[in-house]
Amino acid sequence: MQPVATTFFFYLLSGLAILGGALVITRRNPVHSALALIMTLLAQAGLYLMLYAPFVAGVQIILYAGGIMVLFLFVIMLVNIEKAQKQEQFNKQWLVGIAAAAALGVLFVLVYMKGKALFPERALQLPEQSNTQEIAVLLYGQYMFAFEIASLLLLVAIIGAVVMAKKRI
Amino acid sequence: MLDYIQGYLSSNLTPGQAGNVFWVTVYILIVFGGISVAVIAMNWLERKALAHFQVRLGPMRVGPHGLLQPIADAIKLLTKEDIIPSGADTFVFWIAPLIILCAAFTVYIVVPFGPTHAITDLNIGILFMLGVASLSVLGIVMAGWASNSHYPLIGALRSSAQMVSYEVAMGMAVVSAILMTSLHGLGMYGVAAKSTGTGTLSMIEIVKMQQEQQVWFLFKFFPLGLIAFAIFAIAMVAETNRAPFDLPEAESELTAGFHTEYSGLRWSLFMLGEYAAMIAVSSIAVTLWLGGWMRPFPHWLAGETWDLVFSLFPGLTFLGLAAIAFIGVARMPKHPYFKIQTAGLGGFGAVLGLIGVVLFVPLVRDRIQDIYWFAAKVAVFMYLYIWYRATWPRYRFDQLMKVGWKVLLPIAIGVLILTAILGVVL
Amino acid sequence: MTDATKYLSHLELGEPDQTFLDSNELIINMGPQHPATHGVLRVILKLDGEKVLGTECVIGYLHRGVEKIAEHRTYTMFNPYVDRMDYVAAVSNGLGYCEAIEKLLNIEAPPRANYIRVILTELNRLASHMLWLGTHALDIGAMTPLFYTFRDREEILKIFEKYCGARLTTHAFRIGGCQYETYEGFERDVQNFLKFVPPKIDEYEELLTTNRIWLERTRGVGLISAKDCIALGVTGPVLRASGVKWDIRKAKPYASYSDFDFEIPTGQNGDTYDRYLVRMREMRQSLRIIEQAVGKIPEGPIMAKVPKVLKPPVGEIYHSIEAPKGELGYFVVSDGSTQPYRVRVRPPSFVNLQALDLMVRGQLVADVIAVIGTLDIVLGEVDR
Amino acid sequence: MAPITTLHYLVAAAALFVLGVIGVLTRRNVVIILMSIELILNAVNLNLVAFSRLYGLHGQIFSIFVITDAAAEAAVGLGILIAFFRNKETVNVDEVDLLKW
Repeated sequence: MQPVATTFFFYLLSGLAILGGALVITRRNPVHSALALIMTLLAQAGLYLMLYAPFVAGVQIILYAGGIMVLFLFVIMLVNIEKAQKQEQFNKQWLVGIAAAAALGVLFVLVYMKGKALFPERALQLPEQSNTQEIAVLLYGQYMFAFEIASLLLLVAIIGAVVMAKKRI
Repeated sequence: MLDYIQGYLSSNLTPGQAGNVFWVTVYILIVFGGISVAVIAMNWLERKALAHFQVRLGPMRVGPHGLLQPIADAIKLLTKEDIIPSGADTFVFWIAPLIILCAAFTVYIVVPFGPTHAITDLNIGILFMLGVASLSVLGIVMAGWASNSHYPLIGALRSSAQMVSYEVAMGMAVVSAILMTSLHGLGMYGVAAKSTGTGTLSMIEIVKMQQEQQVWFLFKFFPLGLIAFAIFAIAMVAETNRAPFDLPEAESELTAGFHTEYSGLRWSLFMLGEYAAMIAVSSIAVTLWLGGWMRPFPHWLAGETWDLVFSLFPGLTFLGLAAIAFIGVARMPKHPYFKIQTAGLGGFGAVLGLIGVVLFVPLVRDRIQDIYWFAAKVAVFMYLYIWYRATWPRYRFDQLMKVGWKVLLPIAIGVLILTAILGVVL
Repeated sequence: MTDATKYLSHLELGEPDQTFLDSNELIINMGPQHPATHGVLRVILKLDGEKVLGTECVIGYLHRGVEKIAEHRTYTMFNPYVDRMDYVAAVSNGLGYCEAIEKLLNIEAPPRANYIRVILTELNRLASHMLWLGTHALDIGAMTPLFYTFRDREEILKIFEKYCGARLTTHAFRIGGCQYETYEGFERDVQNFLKFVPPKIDEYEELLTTNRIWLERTRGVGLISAKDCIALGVTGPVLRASGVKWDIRKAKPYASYSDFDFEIPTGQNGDTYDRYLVRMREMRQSLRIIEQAVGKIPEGPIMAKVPKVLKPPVGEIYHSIEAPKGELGYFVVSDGSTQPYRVRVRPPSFVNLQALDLMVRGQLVADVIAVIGTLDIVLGEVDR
Repeated sequence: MAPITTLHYLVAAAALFVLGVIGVLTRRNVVIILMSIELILNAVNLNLVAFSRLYGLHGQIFSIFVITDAAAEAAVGLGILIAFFRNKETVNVDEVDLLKW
């Protein structure tokens, strides 16, 4: 499929993603933050589609937006946010934090400016129609061990979450 | 322009695949409009069918046999006052129904109404459908939370827990169907097909695989496909919050669950989303197990003659509906609005009949019959939804979870493993 | 929520906590406007998630002071008021009141009147149970039985209408007998009804009795032991479902119940399913009673000799009958004047409602609905 | 407009990353800090997928693992948050000043 209006969609989606990110860190109400984060995640799924990575986009939607964010919303509803909303939102070292982050940003910009040559203009012609199949071959071939470890990690996370969140086991 | 149309009509790709912006737009409009009409029709049908199950007549006043009732309802809902409770989080309250609606409608991008009748054919089709459908949980949670009231909150918690749990069993059932796309093996009629090696997630490819293997996945590896389908059929009812799994909006317990505080337009958006989601999951079931757009017995009753016979069905259906309308005209009782009702029903029947006649034109007939068979299969599921609702009491929350986690999930995993083993052995 | 807390004395509610994941207390008002509380009952629920930690019933939304009204009406004038208590079983209420006053006056209704009374009362029991079944099933989520039972209850109401002109608050009986002679074709109507109804009851049972979801929703839900029932004074099908064979029609026969052969269905477990079965069997037993009665209504007067102005001797009387919902008792004190000094009604719904808290503690919200349904309360009778 | 190159994606990812870092460093609310971590992980994912356009599918595989990791992290993080909230009745990180409670 030939992408249509790539430039426009790139700016739209990345703009939405960054706007969402900015909203996430500035909102007083965590539910609004979560909404903004969902917007970011969906916009990113769009970016993945533009990068010929439909499977990652699908995983992003089903796992991130549909799974993790539901978990977040659940927890936000369970903890009392009203009290936290009335309190100070930023910690005392916020100025230092912003300065550090800005320094990091400047570092990125410098790296990208200096190393522009490192990122060639060329792009591989990734087969979009068989993206899932190729990922499957890699995942169950070369990355089999990592895949199994990931399942173990998830199991540990499940048990850990249950142990910590449940009152009486 | 003409080239565009010509170019499309001769194409054997979906508009999205062909990258044809004009046709994509047209298709989006047709599909979304069609789904909206289907939702309205479903609304009327549900009320009528449910009423007849329950020895009532259902809507009879607005239009002949209440045919205009959904429109009257829509007008009522649109003109109603839109109440936002004090203490509600206005923005979230406002956006929640839109999320549900968007999630329910976005799914239709990949629904294959026919080999070329889909908006697009994504490589991750089924994954996309499940993912986007699961986004409606977000809307429900937000609606319940934003209402700032206990009943909606409990409804939202119930519903999100329920949808997340049943998605697991549903996903397992879907995976076993996807596994079948790559496996050869024996169908119900003992027809062996050649192995294709790799499977697929694309909705259109899944149906094509069923065509190639000459079996609906419902009958493949005989009991296994059926069990997986049954699990999906149960989970999809739970997924769409319908009876007997309608706890999130359990009328007698939580008044209306997560949309208790909603009124007017926003409430109607919830309803629109719910019905659209019902049609969406039914079309997943049809695509995965019931051969999608394939007509019944494509191989057993193959050949020119049978093709012709089956391609007459769409037209005959519409003529039949027209006949029913005309019987209604003939039996119209003499009440004050007798004349206008007769004219209305007669006109409706005439339109149906005209559509029926148009559907007999060979060119239209060939293009339309895929969509017809797909819609017919979905309609069966819609009827089942109504039937369930009329027959069964409601589950309790813990029982619902028990069914989801302790019954459906183990069976689904077992079916998945057996399918994989059978696929390798056979 | 704030005004609810003042009722919560016995819920042992400490400082209400704002969170509810951990510190449990979620207080909800179920009712007074709620689809499943059968009227204007308000139940304050203390929940831990979905688990019920305690309930508190707030009643009185339908209080009309029926007992007080009695003190300013003559005995005859008060008769129609009792119909307004349990409005779905008005005939039973009237029967209890009339018999109580008759006892006070030391008169006895003639046998023909008694037979008519039994037939109508049993028809009314059927009507009441049908209404209960429909609404109970609706509460548990089965919509359809409601419409079936209402369709069939209609036939009973038609008989009432033909007999005395009213369908719901019938005021069918008078002190000393019946006001109206049976109409032409009364027996035929009743016999037609007897033929019409058993297949319908089979139909309800087909929909529910072996339905898996129904079984899961009702078995082991709202358990109450016979001991607790007796301690709380719970009567009627609820008591019988717990295994106590107590039915005033057999224990202290009134009207002409001693003439008829019928059984008292009982359950063993005292759960919602047993109560359902008991009521279903009771419906069939009622049909049996009607069948026996309608064939042999004796000839004779329908009214005993009753003075124009009722002036019972000074004294008091307690008379109870088996209403569809349990023991319906009237305690009447006479000071010798034309008006009762005091009338106290022992309404079965009111007493049975006490058991709600015991039955739902530790169960889920959905069970509260099922239990309210299975107690078969009528708020008109609870609040009086 | 200029065609979209890998660099464009990298800049967008960098912006998201910085936003995430700001969130982690300045906010007090644990929930929002966890969300900011998600932002950072997403920025990394975007980079990985963008690079996979240049060097093959391995970046996509890695981003799938990152998403898995994010799921595990969110589950454990929120579990800790709930346990923490139950004991301290607060969701602010700077009030977590005990190693044991």
